[in-house]
Amino acid sequence: MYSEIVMDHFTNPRNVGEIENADAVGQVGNPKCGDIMKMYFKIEDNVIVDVKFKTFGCGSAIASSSMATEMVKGKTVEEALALSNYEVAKELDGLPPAKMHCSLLAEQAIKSAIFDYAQKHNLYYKELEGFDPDADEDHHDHGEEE
Amino acid sequence: MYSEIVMDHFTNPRNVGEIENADAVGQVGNPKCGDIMKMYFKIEDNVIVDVKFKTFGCGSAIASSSMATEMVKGKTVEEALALSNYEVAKELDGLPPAKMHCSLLAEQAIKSAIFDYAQKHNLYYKELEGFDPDADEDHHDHGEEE
Amino acid sequence: MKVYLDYSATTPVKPEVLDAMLPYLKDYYGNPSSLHSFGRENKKAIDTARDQIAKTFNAKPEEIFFTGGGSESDNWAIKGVAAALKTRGRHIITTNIEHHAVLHACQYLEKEGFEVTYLPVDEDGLISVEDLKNSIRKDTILITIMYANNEIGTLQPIEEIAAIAKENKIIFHTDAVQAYGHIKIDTQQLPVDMISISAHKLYGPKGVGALYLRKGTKIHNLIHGGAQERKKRAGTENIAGIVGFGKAAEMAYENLEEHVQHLTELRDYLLDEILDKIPYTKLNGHREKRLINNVNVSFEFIEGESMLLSLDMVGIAASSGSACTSGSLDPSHVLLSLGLSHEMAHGSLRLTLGDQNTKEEIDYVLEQLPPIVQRLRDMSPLYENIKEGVR
Amino acid sequence: MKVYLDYSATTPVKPEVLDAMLPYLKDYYGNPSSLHSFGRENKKAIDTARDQIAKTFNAKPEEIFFTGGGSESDNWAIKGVAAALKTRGRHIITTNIEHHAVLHACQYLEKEGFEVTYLPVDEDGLISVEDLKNSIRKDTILITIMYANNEIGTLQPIEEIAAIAKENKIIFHTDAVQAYGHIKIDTQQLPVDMISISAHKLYGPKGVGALYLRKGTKIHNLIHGGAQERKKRAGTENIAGIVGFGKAAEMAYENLEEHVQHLTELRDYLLDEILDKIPYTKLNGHREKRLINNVNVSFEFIEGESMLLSLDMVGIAASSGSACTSGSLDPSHVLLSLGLSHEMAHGSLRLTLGDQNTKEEIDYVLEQLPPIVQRLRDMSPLYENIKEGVR
Ligand SMILES: Cc1ncc(COP(=O)(O)O)c(C=O)c1O
Ligand SMILES: Cc1ncc(COP(=O)(O)O)c(C=O)c1O
Repeated sequence: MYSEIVMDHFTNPRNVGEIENADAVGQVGNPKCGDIMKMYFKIEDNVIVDVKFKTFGCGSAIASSSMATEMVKGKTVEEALALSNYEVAKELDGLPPAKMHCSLLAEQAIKSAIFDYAQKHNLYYKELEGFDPDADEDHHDHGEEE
Repeated sequence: MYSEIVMDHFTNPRNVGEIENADAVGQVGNPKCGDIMKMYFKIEDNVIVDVKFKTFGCGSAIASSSMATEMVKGKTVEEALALSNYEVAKELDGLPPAKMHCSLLAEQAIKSAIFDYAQKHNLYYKELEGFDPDADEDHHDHGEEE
Repeated sequence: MKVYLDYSATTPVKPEVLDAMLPYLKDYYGNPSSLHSFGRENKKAIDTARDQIAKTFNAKPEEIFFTGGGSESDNWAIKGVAAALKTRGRHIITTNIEHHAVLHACQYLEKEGFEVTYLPVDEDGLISVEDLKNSIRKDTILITIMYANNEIGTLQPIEEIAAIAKENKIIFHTDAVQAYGHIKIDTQQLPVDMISISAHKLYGPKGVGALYLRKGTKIHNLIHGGAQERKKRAGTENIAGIVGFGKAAEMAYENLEEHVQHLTELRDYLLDEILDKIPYTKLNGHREKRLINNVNVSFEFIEGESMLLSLDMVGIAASSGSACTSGSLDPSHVLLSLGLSHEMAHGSLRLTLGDQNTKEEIDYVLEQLPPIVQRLRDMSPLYENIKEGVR
Repeated sequence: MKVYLDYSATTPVKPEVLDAMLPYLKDYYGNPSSLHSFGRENKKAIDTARDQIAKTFNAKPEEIFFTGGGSESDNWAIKGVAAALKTRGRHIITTNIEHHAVLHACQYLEKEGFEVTYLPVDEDGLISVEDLKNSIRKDTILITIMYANNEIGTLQPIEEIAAIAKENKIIFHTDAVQAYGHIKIDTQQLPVDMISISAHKLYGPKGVGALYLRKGTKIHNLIHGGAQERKKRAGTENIAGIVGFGKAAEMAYENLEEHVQHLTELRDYLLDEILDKIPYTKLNGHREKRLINNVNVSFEFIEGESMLLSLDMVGIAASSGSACTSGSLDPSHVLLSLGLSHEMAHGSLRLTLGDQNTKEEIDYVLEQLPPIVQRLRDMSPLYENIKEGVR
């Protein structure tokens, strides 16, 4: 069902944990849907120098968090904002159709953390226009499978 | 499906044929239902001294004709009239429910022949009261099998 | 000698097919819906079988849905479309000579308020395309016409029928249970919306079938429940059966040409010899437009069951349309629809061939059959006059 | 080590069952409806299997009808009675926690103009008999309530339910797919009219089921066609499957006591140890009124699929009611019906045992499971506060 890369990131997730006094914290998802992602960023000179996550969710949610955190580490805030869920899924060597929403959740967790950062520092990012970290949108895109 | 006795009478039917100048000839059934039985009796001193049959029909129809002719041979006309299809079926070691009508046909072929005999000789038999050799009754009693 | 000539009733499972099935009756027992390793293998096996069957139809795998057999496929197709489209119309067109799975499903719908036109057939078992056109109404929602008849082997003008259905935007279903494995059906060429097939007619296991369902065809489920078969047919999958079906389908279409040539030759030989050797015998069904493996003849003056019993005693397995073989009151509705008398319908014999049959076997049949027919005729009151030259 | 603990999803075919089946996949291939020797053997084999199953129910063989699985049996029972009695009434009573085969069939009927009452269950998964009584109306035609739940193993008060149905002259169907093989159901004692069962849940093959249908029960066919199954369920019989089902049923009821004792012991051990060893864990379903082989627990703060993946990696096969395992949007409707939060429903784990399981296997699970739960909790944002003593 899952690619080897997904299984690797699920089994040995990178960047699990919390960052004390993080510069940015974002959380998306809700227990109703079965997944919650929380991300912590340490940001120095507009660069994400450290990142950690905690995830309640299925294998692909954990793998997506792990991969996404790897992908934004060392990036500028703008670069991180530009990361799309498709890139995350691609790096994971694909996700089953019913699990694509997990990669979207990762994308949104990043945005949510940066939103927090922007609010704290009164910054404006075009990419965050209209972004509502508390939106409980139906991000599920479950396929018809099974 | 069929008993050994049925198969024996089907494979080696007794009394197949015709009797020239028979004293009694009876025919019942019709091609619509898939079986026709014709019986020929030679009757001497009220005793059926010879009997032959021709049958168009299934295995149990042929076996029933064969068995019934065996059973009436040497009997008086009255005795022959008293023969019921259940006795024929019993002698055959039973018939499948859907095939019981074949034994009934044999009973009726006998009655039909004796009816012919009675008419020719102006005889009266209580057992033939109400008997109509041309009645096309639905003698089928097919079970739900199969 | 044992000669099986009832391949249209059912076929033996080919050894290769059984070999493909066995692992799924032994080691791979997980539920395909399960996440763990025991289940995953089985999911893949079902996908493979779906691909194998889709390929024979030149169709997409998502258009193949596994069922519990040909009858279920027919019932699903007919009742499912009727239920889905009943607000649009309640008229269905079929023929007089469908298999009971279609016929009885249609008759059931009649009781439930649908109207069904049963197209008649000519003496060869062919419907008239004109009749079909004339029977189409504004409220016609479904045309269901079999590809090949199971008793007489007649092949309907499917291309023309499909074209008419398409032109009139009516869903077209064909029961191809008998045609499948003998004829290439290309769903990219033929505008058919639904096709019923069954594994046990082409050397696969009994109790598994499929419905080809063209993408976008409106249909209700027959069996609701779990999310199997993309939510269209619930129930834990008969994995071994499905795997066997896939393998059998693949094999059938790999060797199609050879199979067609072999059977056509044997069939023609058997048929011509019977007609030549046994007087008062009539071919049932069309001489050319017929299944490559079907011989169906009526012998005057005798009844089918007694023929079958006699053949069985010499090891030959066949079938007949006589009422006496089915426990029903009337002989085969198909034979009667051809205009045959009851007597002739009762005297029918169906010999259907398969890959395992040999010329030697056919010769054996040709040796055994004439005396059997003669013996029964000699016992028949209907034959008396003939012998005497009266008719 | 490989430990299969998903016996409620499906079971392996017992070697004796496969041995019984094989001849019907090889040598005895005739159609049971055929007259000749190739078919006759098979007819007998089906009769034998029917007898075997009838015996387990203390029923008459004529009351057993073979189907293509548990889902088909459920659909047939529910839709068949609904269709047959729709002029008498259009109200059906069921529960909130039925298998989807029942639930979706009922929901379908709602769209077709029937009214369905879904009885709620308490936190243990039991319906209230009072509720049932109160929901009965003049136009109630069918009560369909499962014997044992497939997820949480809760056993309903079937005797009381059946008595109420009988008193009110309402047809009573029970989905006993999970109960069959674990519990003796005596149709002479229990006034139930229809019982659905499925072979693959008791060491038989997949794709074959049966419906017990009490003599005289009014029902329409789901699958029309040929005269098989006394004209109630058309289609060439899945002979090998039916033979396997008969054998599996016979074996299950031969060794019932031993089976019950073995599994109850293992289950209690597994359940008690899990609750003892892993904090923030809750049993789902009734502690006593439950299937002998069912353990279902929810672990707070973690999600089921990730648990299953982790267990799978150490060779343990289990299942979960998390939405993430089913591709649906919500976690198990059964768990939600118990009043569980979405979070707890997502955190459920079902371990279902079978005859092949050993104490050693259970010990292995008890060794592997706690660290897996802990690892996932350590990754969970919901667990953070707990560690800090905040809630
Ligand atoms: C309670 C219950 N009912 C019905 C079914 C459906 O049975 P099948 O998968 O054989 O169609 C199952 C199992 O899947 C079940 O557990
Ligand atoms: C033309 C046709 N349709 C449908 C069926 C039914 O298929 P099954 O027996 O697999 O249900 C058959 C064979 O029995 C058939 O010959």
